[in-house]
Amino acid sequence: MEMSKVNADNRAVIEDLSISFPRPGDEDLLVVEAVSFTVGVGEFVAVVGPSGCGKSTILRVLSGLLSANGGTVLIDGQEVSQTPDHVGFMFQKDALLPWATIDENITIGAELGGVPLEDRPALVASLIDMLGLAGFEKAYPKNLSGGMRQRVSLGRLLAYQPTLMLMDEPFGALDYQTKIRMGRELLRIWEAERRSIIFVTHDIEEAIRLADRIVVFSARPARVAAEYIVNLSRPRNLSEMRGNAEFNRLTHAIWSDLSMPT
Amino acid sequence: MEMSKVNADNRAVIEDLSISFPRPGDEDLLVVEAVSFTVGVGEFVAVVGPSGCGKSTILRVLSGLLSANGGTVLIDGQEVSQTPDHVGFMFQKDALLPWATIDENITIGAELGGVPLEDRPALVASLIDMLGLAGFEKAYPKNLSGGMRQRVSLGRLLAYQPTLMLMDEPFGALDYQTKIRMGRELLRIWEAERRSIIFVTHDIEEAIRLADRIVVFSARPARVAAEYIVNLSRPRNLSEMRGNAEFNRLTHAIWSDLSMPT
Amino acid sequence: MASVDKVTPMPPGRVRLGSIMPLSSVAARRLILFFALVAAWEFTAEFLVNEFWSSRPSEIVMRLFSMLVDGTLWRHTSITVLEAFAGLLLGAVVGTPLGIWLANAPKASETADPFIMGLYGLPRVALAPLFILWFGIGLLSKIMMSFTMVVFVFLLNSREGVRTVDPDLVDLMRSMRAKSLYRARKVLIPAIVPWILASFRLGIGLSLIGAVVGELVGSSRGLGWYIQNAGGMLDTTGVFTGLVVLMVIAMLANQMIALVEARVLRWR
Amino acid sequence: MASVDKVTPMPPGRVRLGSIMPLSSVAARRLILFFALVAAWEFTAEFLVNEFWSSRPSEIVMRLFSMLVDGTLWRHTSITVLEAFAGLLLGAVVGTPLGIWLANAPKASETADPFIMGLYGLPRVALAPLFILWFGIGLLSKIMMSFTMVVFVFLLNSREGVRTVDPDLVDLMRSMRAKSLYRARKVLIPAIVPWILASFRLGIGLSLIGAVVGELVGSSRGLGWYIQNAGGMLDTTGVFTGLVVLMVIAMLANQMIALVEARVLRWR
Amino acid sequence: QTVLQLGAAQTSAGSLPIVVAQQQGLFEEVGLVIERTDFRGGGPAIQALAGGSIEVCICAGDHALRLEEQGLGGKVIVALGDHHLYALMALSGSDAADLESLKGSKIGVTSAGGLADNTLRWAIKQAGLDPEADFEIIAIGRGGAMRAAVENGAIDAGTFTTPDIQANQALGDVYKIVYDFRSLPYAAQGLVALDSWLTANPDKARAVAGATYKALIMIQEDQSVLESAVKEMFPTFDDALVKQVASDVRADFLSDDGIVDPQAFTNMVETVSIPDSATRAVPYEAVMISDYLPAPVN
Ligand SMILES: Nc1ncnc2c1ncn2[C@@H]1O[C@H](COP(=O)(O)OP(=O)(O)OP(=O)(O)O)[C@@H](O)[C@H]1O
Ligand SMILES: Nc1ncnc2c1ncn2[C@@H]1O[C@H](COP(=O)(O)OP(=O)(O)OP(=O)(O)O)[C@@H](O)[C@H]1O
Ligand SMILES: [Mg+2]
Ligand SMILES: [Mg+2]
Repeated sequence: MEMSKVNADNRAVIEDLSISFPRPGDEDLLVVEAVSFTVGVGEFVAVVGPSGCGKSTILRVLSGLLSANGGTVLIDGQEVSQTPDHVGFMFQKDALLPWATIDENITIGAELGGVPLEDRPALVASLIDMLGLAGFEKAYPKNLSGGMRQRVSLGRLLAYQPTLMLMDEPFGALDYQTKIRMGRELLRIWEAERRSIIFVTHDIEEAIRLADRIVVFSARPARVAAEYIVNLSRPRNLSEMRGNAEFNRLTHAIWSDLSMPT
Repeated sequence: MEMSKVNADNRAVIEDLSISFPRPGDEDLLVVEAVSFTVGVGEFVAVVGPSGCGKSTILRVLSGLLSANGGTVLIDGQEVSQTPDHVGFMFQKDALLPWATIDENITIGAELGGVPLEDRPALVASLIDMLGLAGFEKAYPKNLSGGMRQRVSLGRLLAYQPTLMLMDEPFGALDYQTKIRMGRELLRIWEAERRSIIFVTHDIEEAIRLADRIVVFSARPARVAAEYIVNLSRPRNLSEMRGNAEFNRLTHAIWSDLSMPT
Repeated sequence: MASVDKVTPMPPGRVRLGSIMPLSSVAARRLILFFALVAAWEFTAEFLVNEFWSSRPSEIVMRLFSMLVDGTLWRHTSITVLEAFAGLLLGAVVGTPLGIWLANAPKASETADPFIMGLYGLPRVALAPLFILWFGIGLLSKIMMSFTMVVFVFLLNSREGVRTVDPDLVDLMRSMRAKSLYRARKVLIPAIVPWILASFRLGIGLSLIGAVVGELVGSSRGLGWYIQNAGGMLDTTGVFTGLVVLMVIAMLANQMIALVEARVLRWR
Repeated sequence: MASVDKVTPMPPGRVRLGSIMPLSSVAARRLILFFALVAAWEFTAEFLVNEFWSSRPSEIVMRLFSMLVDGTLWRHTSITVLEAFAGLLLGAVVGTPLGIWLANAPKASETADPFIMGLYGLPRVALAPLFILWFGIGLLSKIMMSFTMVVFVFLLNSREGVRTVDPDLVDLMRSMRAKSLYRARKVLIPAIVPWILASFRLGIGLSLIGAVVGELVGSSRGLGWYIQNAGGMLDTTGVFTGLVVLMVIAMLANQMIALVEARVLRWR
Repeated sequence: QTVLQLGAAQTSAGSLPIVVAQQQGLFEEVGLVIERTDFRGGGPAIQALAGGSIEVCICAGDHALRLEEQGLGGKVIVALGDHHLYALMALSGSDAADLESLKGSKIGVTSAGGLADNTLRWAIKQAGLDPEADFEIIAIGRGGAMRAAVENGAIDAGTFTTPDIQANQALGDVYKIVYDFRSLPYAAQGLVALDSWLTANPDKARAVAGATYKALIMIQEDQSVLESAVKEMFPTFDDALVKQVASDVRADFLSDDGIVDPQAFTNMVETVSIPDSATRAVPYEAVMISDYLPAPVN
C-alpha cells in the first residue's frame, strides 16, 4: 500500500511474482519465477520472450484471471484480487463471440467500458473504419479471415477504453502494412489519452518501434533477462530507424538476450 | 489434363481461379479473382498478401475443402474434387483436438499419413523433440501456450508426411529464435524429401529466407500482384543476407507491391 | 491451359441454408414417407393382423371426421395441448435458470445432484395420490405432471450446456468485469441455445406424456381421458385416433422448434 | 517494496479438480441435506399431514428391512434394474449412432424428423396393447418400454451434439482424408461425449419410468408391480418404500455416470 | 404338472377364489401350476389374452362380451363374482344422500370407460338423470388417488371397490355410502378364455374351471378359508378388516355355483351399451358357458 505511494507514477507493479501450474502425476510446472517489473502511468512497455516462457500467464495474473503462487501484483496501488477496473486484456486468441456480428462484438467493449449509449454507434463505426473492416459490420466471426478477427478483437479492446491495456501479440496475424497502420493508430490513442500499455510481441522491431521500455524474458521459467529503455524520439519511422545506431544496438542486444541458452 | 503433361514438373497448377462467398441480403463477396500460379515439384513457394485478401481461401480450395466459382485447380495433374492424396494443410488456427494429448494429436498425422504402426512412436517422439515440446507429451492443448500449440499443429503436418504442404502462417505465433529453428528444420525436411510447399506468411524476410519463389497478392479480391524468384544461394543466413543487395532489392520490391493502394 | 469458366463441383465447406426449392422437396419426401406408412398400416390391418390390435387408417380418418363435426376433437385436444404447453413452458422457465445456477454453483450442484436425479426417476403415475392432494384434479395437476416430466430435461441439459461454454469467452467477460447478468445474456445463453433447443425437442414429447398421464388420474376430458375411455371399451380405433392426434401435435410443435432454430442459430 | 511470499488469494481461472478433502466434504453436505429432508418428512408425518398420504421415513426403513430379510427387496429390485438397464443400454446403442447418422444425412433427417418426434410424444401406457402384442408380457416388453422412452433422448441429443462439433476439426479431418470411421472415433464421438453423458443422465430416470410403466401394464414382480400392488391395498408405506428404492437406484446410477464423466472429460 | 398362464388385475376381489384354490392345493390336485401375471386393469389383461400371452384371465364380463363382438370369441368359463363390487362413497359430513342429491356435482370413477364408469352412468340413467348434463364424471384412479380426491374436496363422491370400501369404513365415521351397487346382480368377474384356446385345451380348461369351482364351494361352506386368502392378498389389513372383507365378499359378491345369473348378464349388457350404443345384442349363451364346470352336484 505504502509502496504505491512511493511510486505514485506506477500504474502496475509486479514484485517477485512466481507462478506454477499443477501437473497430474508430476511436480508442478514452474512457469514464472521471481519476476519484477513496473509499468508507469502513460508508459508503453513491450514484452518479448521465447514461446511458452510465460508471457500470457503473467498477463492473466495482471488481469486477475489467474492467481499467482507468490509475489505481489499491484494495479494503481491496489492488490489485484479480481479484475481491476479500467484494465483491458486483448487475448492471444481472438475470443470473439461467434454468435455476435462484428458490430456487436466491438459494441460489447463499449458497453462494458461504460461508453454512454448514444456515443456507442459512432465509436464503433469509427473503430471499424480505422480497423479496415468497413463492409463487414454485419458479418459473423466465422466469415472473417484470421487477421480480420484479430483486428475485431483489437477494436473491442479499444472500445473498452482501458487505462491499462494488456495486449498479447495483438498484431501477430497481420501483414506488415496493416501492422504498421495499426501500430500508428495505437500510438495515437496512447499518446492522446496517456494510457499504459503492456504489449507482448515476437517482433523485436515492432517492440522498438512502439515501446518506451522493453522487458525481455528468459525461457521458461520466465525471469527478467534484461530491460531496455528505448531512447528513440517519436514519431519513429521504421525505414529511418534501420540506419540508426541506437536501433541497431537495441535489436542486437535483445537478439542476443533471446539467443542465450537456458 | 493435357496441360499437366506439358508441365510435368508442376505439383500444383492454379489457373484463372475465382472464388466468392454469398452474403445474405447483399451481393456475393468476390475474394479471389483470376488468380493463376503454379508450384513445381520440390518447389518452395511463399505467399504474401494483405490480411483478408484471400490467402487462406485459396489454400482451402487447393485442399478440396471449398469449391471454387471458376477456374481450374490441378494437383499432380488431377482436377481437385476432394482432398487430394498426399496434400497436407496446416491451418491458420491450430485446430488441435482438445481431448487428445500432444502425443495423440501428432500421432493422428502419422496415422492418417500411413506411417507404419511400429514407426509411429519414434517418429512422434523425434518430432516432439524437434519442436521443443519435450515434457509436454501428455499435456492437453488447453495447457499449452499459443506458440506451443502452433508447433504441435506443425508437428501433426510433418507427421502426415505430405508431398505438397499447404502452410497457413505456420510460424506466426513463434518468437524469432524458434521461428528460425523451425524454418531450418522445415528446409531440412523439404530438401531431403523433395516436397513442395506453399507457405503463407506476413514476414517478408521469412519468405525470402525460405522460399524459391514468392507470390504477392493484392488486397481483396486477391490477384497476383507480382511474382519473384529468390536468387539467393542456400543455406541462407539472415544476418549475412541483410547486407546482400538481392535480398534488399527483393524486400523493397515486395514492400512496395504490398503498399500499393487498391 | 484453357481457362474453364464452369464451376468445378466440389464438396462445399459448410452446408448452405436450404432455399425454397429444397424445402418443398423436403415436404414432398415427407409426404411420400407419410403415405407409405399409412398404406403399410392399412395393408397390415387388411391382410396380416386383426384390426382389433391396430385399427386402420381409414377408420381413424372417419373417426377423426366425426369427432371434428361433433366438437369432441377440439374439446379433448385443446385441453391437452394447453396442459402440455403450460407444463413445457413452466419447465423451461424453471429448469433452465436452475440448470445455469447449478452449473455456476458447483458445491450446491454436487450436493443436490443425487436428490434431483432421484426425484427424476420416480414414476409419476405412482405419485398420483400426492398430485391430487397437492394440486387437486383440475388443470393445475396436469400442468404440474407435465412440468415434472420436462423440468429435469431443461435442468440437466442447460447445466451440461453451461459446462461446455468456451472458457476463453468466460475469461473475456471476466477480464472486462461484466456483471453476471450481462455475462449470461452475451455468453451463457447464446452458448447454451443448442442445448435449450434440444431440451425443447425432448420436452415436447415428455410434456405430452405428462399431460396424458395427468389425465389418467383425474379428468373428464382431454386426449388422455379419451384414450383411456376408448381403451376401457376395447375401442381400438378410438385409442389410435387419440394417439394420432397426439402425434400430430408433437409434429407441429417440433416444426415450430425447427423454425425457431433456423432463426436463432443463423450464426452457426 | 517488500517481497511478499504469501500466495495472494485470487479467483482461479479454472476450477480445479477436487482432491480427497473436498470430495468428502461433498459427501458430508449430501448427508446433511439427506438427513434434513428425512427429518422434515418425519416431522410432517408426525404433526402436519396424515401419514396415510406420505407414510414416514421410520416406517419405510422398517419395511425396507423386512423386505431385505425376506428377500422380496432383491426379487423386485433386481428385475426392475435389469429392465431399466437393458432399456437404457439399448437406447444408447441404437439412439446414438442413429442420431449421428441423421446429423450427417440432413435429407433423411429432415424427412424423418416429424415422424420420429411424433412417435416420441406417444404415451407409452396407451401403447400397452401393441407392446403386449409385439413383445408379450415378459422381460422383453418392459425392456422395450424402457427403450422407447430413452432412445429418443440419445437420438436427439447426439444429433444436436454432432451439429455443434467445431467445423474446423471436421475440415482438418477432411484435409487429411480421414475415413468416416476414423473421423467418428477421433472427432465426432469425443465431441459429443458431453451430450451422450447428458443423455445418460436423462435416460436413467426415463428408463426407470419405462420399466415401471411396463410393469404396471402386466407383470408378476418388479418395483412397479410392488408399488401398484401396495397402492391397490392402500398401503402407503409400501408405495413409498418402492419409490424410495427407485430413487436410490437413480441416485446410484447417476453417481456412476458422474464417475465416468470425471474420467472421460479430463481434458476439459 | 402343466403350467397355466393366468392374468389378473392385482387387487381385485375376483382373484380371491383363485387364491383359495391355490392355498388349499386345489390346482395341484388337478395337476396345474399357476403362473400369474398382474395387469393394470382389465383392458391390458384382455389384450394379453387375445395376444396369447396368457391363457385365462380374471376379467370383467364386459370384456368377454366385447371380445365376442370383435369376433375374437371370448367366453366366461367360470363366474367368480355375480354381483357388482363398487359403492359410491362420500365424506360423512357431506349432504349427499343419493344420486339425486349429487346432481350437479363431481363424481370420481376408477377409470374412464371402465366398469365403475359404465355402471355409474347406467345407474344415473336409471334414476332418470343425464350423466353428461347433470354430473361431471371424472376418472381418478384407484384407492389412494380416489381418497385424495374426495378428502381434498376435488370431487363430491367417488366409486370405491372392495376392499377399499371396507377399508374406508374401518377409518371410523369418515366415509358413508351414497349408493351401493353391490346388491346389483352383474356379471362382474369370471375366468375368461378364448374359443380357440378352449378348443385346443379342453382338459386344461376343465381342470382350472373345476378347481375354481371347488374353491367357490369351499368358500360358501367355510368362511375361514376365504379369510386366509384375504390375509394373503392384503397383508397389511388387521384381523377385523380381514373378517369384514371376507364376509362382505362371500355374502354379496362371490358366485356360489360358478354360473352367471341371466339377470346379471342382462344388467351387464345394458350397462355396456350405454356409452357404446353400437354394441350388438349378444345372446347369453354366446358368452356365458358352463361346459367346463363339473357336472352339477345336486
Ligand atoms: N492452464 C494451464 N495449465 C497448465 N499449464 C499451463 C496453462 N497455461 C499455460 N501453461 C504452461 O505455462 C507455460 C507458459 O505459457 P504461456 O501461455 O504463458 O506462454 P507464452 O509466453 O505466452 O508463450 P507464447 O509466446 O507461445 O504464447 C507453458 O509451458 C504452458 O504449457
Ligand atoms: N466462410 C466464409 N464465408 C464468408 N466469407 C468468408 C469466409 N471465409 C473467408 N471469407 C472472407 O474472405 C476473405 C478472405 O479471407 P481469407 O481468410 O482467405 O483471408 P486471408 O488472406 O487468409 O487473411 P489473413 O491474412 O487475415 O488470414 C475475407 O474478407 C473473409 O471475410
Ligand atoms: Mg502467449
Ligand atoms: Mg488467413
